[in-house]
Amino acid sequence: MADINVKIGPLVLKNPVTVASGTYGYGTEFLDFYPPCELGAVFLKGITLKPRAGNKPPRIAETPAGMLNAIGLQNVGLEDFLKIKLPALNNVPGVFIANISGDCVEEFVQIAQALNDAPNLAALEVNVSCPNLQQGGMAFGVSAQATEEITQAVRNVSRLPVIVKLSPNVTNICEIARAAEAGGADAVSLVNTFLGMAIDVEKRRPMLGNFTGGLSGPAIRPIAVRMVWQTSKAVKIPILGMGGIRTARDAIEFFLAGATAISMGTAVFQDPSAPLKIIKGIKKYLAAHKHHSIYEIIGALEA
Amino acid sequence: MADINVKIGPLVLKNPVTVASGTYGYGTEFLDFYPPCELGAVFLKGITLKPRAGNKPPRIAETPAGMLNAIGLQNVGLEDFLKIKLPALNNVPGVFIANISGDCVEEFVQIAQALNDAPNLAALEVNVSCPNLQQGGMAFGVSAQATEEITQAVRNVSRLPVIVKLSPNVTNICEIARAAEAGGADAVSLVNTFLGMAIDVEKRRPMLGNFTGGLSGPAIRPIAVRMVWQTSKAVKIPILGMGGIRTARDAIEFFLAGATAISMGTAVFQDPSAPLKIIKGIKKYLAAHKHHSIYEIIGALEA
Amino acid sequence: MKQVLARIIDVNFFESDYVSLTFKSPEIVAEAQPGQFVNIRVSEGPHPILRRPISIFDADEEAVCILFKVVGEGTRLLSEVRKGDYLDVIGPIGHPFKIEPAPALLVAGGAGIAPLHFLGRRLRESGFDVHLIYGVRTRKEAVAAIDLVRVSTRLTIVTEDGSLGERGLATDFINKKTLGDRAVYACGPEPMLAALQTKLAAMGKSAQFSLESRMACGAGACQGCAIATQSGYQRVCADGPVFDSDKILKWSDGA
Amino acid sequence: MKQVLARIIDVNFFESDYVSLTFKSPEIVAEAQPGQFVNIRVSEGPHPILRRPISIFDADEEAVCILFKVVGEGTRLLSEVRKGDYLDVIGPIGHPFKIEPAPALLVAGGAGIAPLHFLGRRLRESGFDVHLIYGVRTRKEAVAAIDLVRVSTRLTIVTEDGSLGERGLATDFINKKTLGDRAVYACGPEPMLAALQTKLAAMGKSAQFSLESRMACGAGACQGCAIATQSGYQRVCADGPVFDSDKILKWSDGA
Ligand SMILES: Cc1cc2nc3c(=O)[nH]c(=O)nc-3n(C[C@H](O)[C@H](O)[C@H](O)COP(=O)(O)OP(=O)(O)OC[C@H]3O[C@@H](n4cnc5c(N)ncnc54)[C@H](O)[C@@H]3O)c2cc1C
Ligand SMILES: Cc1cc2nc3c(=O)[nH]c(=O)nc-3n(C[C@H](O)[C@H](O)[C@H](O)COP(=O)(O)OP(=O)(O)OC[C@H]3O[C@@H](n4cnc5c(N)ncnc54)[C@H](O)[C@@H]3O)c2cc1C
Ligand SMILES: Cc1cc2nc3c(=O)[nH]c(=O)nc-3n(C[C@H](O)[C@H](O)[C@H](O)COP(=O)(O)O)c2cc1C
Ligand SMILES: Cc1cc2nc3c(=O)[nH]c(=O)nc-3n(C[C@H](O)[C@H](O)[C@H](O)COP(=O)(O)O)c2cc1C
Ligand code: FES
Ligand code: FES
Repeated sequence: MADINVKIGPLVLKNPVTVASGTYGYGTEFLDFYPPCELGAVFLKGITLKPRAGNKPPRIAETPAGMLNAIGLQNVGLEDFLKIKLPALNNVPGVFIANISGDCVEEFVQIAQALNDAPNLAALEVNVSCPNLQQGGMAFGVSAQATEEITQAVRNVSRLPVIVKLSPNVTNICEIARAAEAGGADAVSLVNTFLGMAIDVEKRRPMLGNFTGGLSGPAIRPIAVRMVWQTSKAVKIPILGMGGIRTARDAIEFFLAGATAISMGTAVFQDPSAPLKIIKGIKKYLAAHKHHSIYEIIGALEA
Repeated sequence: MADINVKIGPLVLKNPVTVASGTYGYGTEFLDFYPPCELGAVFLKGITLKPRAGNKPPRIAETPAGMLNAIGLQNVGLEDFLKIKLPALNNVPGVFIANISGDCVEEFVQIAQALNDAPNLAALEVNVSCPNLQQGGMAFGVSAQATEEITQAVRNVSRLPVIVKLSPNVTNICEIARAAEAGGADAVSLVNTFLGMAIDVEKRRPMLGNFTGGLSGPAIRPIAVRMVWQTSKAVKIPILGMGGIRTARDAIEFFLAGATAISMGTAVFQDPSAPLKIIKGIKKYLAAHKHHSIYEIIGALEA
Repeated sequence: MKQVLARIIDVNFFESDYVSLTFKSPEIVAEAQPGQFVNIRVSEGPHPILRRPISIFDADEEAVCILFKVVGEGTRLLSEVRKGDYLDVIGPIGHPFKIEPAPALLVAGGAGIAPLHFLGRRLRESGFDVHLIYGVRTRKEAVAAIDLVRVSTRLTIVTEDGSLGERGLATDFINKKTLGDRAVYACGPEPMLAALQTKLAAMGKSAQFSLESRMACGAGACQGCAIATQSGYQRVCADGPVFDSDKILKWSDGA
Repeated sequence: MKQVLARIIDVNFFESDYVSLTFKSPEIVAEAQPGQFVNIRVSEGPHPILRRPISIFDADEEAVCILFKVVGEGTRLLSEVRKGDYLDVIGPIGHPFKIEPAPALLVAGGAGIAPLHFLGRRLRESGFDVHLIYGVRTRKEAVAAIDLVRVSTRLTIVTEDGSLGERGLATDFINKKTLGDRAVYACGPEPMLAALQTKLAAMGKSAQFSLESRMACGAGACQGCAIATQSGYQRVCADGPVFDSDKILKWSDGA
């Protein structure tokens, strides 16, 4: 049986299949289906310093082979995350990774510091797709400079491996990935959602209370694969690839394009057991191709 | 019956439903189905100064609710376009618009000049998504400055209405649209395709001979609608909206978001008669809502 | 909550695009309570990517029955399922109706009949008096009417055009007399629930409403199905779908 | 080329995932020639967005018959069509085989039998001698074998495992003797055609190949289906699907 454990910086995952932040709650919501320790890792719901109420509903709209969401980072805030959500994982074996957002660099730093002593956390994922309130609300992640600045600030204070999650709403993904690498990121994850919009033509109102939202799901996969491939040529740190992965074949596309691990979000809504099926499918593929390790297919796209 | 003719700068279209460049050939390929004069306009296959052989096959890959293409601008070149393709439209009633590409500003200018006296052309569409060979191969359309420069240069020499076709592979679509407006464009059209990639996991090669290609079809619609909506807030010139339009409902999304006319590409492959069905559907919608003119729904999204 | 591959044992088509499906799932039946729903995968492929939430219309021995109206692509795909096919179902999901030890008034609008049918049966089995007011557009839409006499003590059918039973809206028949000291349970389109909420509030009463909302995870994980309540945004899938009517703050239609 | 809504009048399932569909379309029959294909819409919705090109297996009186192998999502959807359903078909498309006034050698691999079946019938009707070599994996895949005696004067079935007829590859049976002065027509997987091309070239011969390629418009408009030929990139849909074997430059597999 081929070896499928992978290294994301200093972090070792028993398999390369993880679930994406915001789609798997605080790690306990899917316990009825299977224990999270069967997954490579669980990226927990994105948190902020203070609790957030989130956006006005409706927050979801379905689109061709995809969906829009505008949750607006509704979350319990750092304090309850530490007091309630993380301790709830005490008896849940698994690798859990926090996903953090903020309005300014200082907030990211505060959260990262507070999580240094938190139980049950294996790494930090830094979500730079949120708006930078000190720069007119443009997302941090569309600026290489802001991305490097945040990465460095978090890296300086955190004892955990730092994964920077990139926004795909940019002209040049490589430039941003390089900024994260320069800032000291242990890995980058991509893609976050694409900014999109759907309109209810009868009501003449946006389908989402927030007007625009993030597009995810199979629809975006070709763009995500391209970005992962470009990024893999641009940086040396490992890449966590995601965007529309639904089957083992899809996952393998990302490995060949250069991802060391993959993450699933929207497809888990369609089938909560999809990640387990993908783990099996990857093993089968490696066996069929007589590989001893998943590393033999990472970045193995023929040029 | 509501009035559905629209104005794209100085150009009047009898209805707002057009077919997109590159998907309808040189205007004669779909004659078996219906006369092109039933459409608002036909955007002809993109041409360049010299004939182009196009990219290495395979050039097509299907993706969830969409497709990738890497045709590589295969075309007959300006000379045969003037000598063969345009005269072939002599007895074909309809509104035809040329779509032009170039490696440098000078090429755009030369083509635009040569088309001044061409028969059967109602307007020029300037495709700025092609690589700028004098700037390291980055697409003109990702730079506001290059977009303005090309627009101005073409505007200066052309006697035809000039529509600038924007690339969606940018951080800030409004900035580029404003550059086109500043350069004197009569209208902007958007979106062109999103750069994407698909991998054949058995062969471990990209599905496309060119590695990457342009993603089109319903999958991209939510991103396209968002960009049209943002652009409509940023510029005063009319917008030709496209990206995944398949049904009258989809078309109406774009009108509400601020498009004055729409274009269909990929969905015409699924159903060559879809544009006619959409014209009917728009009329029905306007009648049901007791509108006298399509202009009553353009940009009518409630805020 | 379980994910099961359930065999379809019965399919019925009714007028006004209603369809009922019965599938075998002892696992779901074992836990099912009125007001809960199941979340059904409607496509093998990448589109549509989201499941469709449908209330439990009935659960008996080993089988679960659902009743739904075809309104879009997802429900159309679901209506193409045939006897013998297997359906990927997650359920039961959500907080059920709290059964009040009192005579009951059930107010259903259109497809909203589904959870109230199951509730009515359970209430009757526990010996409570059940008055069911069932509002539909026309006679044709009253698809479940025949069955309803079994799950209610008194049945008032209301059609907008008077083609069956009373003419008007279900809420027209809510008054001091019909209310009495009954516990009120309702499910239906938002305008109906909004009107009912206002009417009950004016009478100093509250009810249990089963709500709908577009869902992504259907498991409490994504916060996508949120509605505004007095205690902030709440998830219809995990905190609901049953809510106290006086806790609901805003309807998505702005009503 | 016409777009028609054609009623399915017959559906047959064979081993190895082959399916044949027969639909009524006098419009298409009127124009259909061997080597041409139809382009079929496989989904009402947004996915899959592209039609599927399938050769004409037979055309007779008012009906067109196709034979295809289920290999992916599109052909799977197509295999779910039932008698009485309507299919959105565009056709006939492309340049047909040029019928040479000579005895014929037909070389078919797998699903490549489809256009050669139609060609064989027309050749036989015109009184030409037809030797058909039909290569498949195993006996099970030789789905069209029974019909083939009607469309050929001589039939050689070749299976990779020898489970039916000869053992080997279809191309193993191409030699001076089988060739003679026959006009050669072929359709099959790329490796077969590449091998045949080389073999024929060595013998100073050429053939008519019916090629496949991924298509978008299927109407000559998009240049998506291009293959490399001696006269540059040519469109399989509009310049082909039939090409002279000595004009084809490169196979997409690099063969
Ligand atoms: C807890 C719960 C329980 C439920 N129980 C039941 C039940 O028992 N029975 C039942 O019948 N239903 C029930 N529903 C409702 C059911 O889930 C929906 O009817 C179903 O999900 C609709 O899916 P669809 O794909 O058919 O329609 P969708 O395609 O999702 O669309 C629904 C309608 O909106 C329109 N629409 C979609 N997109 C747009 C757009 N961009 N602009 C304008 N219009 C648009 C469609 O045309 C269609 O008419 C329940 C819902 C919930 C949340
Ligand atoms: C002119 C012409 C005539 C034809 N005539 C016939 C005929 O008569 N009979 C017939 O059977 N066929 C015929 N074909 C072939 C037929 O068109 C194809 O088999 C069909 O289009 C396949 O569609 P699909 O959706 O089923 O498979 P697809 O989903 O398109 O995929 C085909 C195969 O590729 C795999 N695949 C898809 N994407 C990827 C990826 N990213 N990585 C790895 N693998 C992938 C799939 O799993 C599948 O096995 C013809 C083709 C042409 C061009
Ligand atoms: C409902 C929803 C909520 C999300 N919330 C977050 C979040 O809090 N933080 C974050 O970094 N990404 C968030 N994402 C993005 C996903 O983690 C993932 O990057 C994206 O959905 C693409 O993957 P997919 O196509 O597999 O869903 C969210 C996505 C969805 C669908
Ligand atoms: C096969 C193909 C070829 C195209 N060629 C061109 C082109 O030559 N010039 C151009 O400006 N856009 C070209 N496009 C982009 C389309 O005009 C259109 O902007 C895009 O496909 C989005 O619309 P759709 O989703 O309706 O297809 C092409 C698209 C496709 C699918
Ligand atoms: S649908 Fe995800 S929380 Fe309710
Ligand atoms: S498929 Fe478009 S030219 Fe052949």
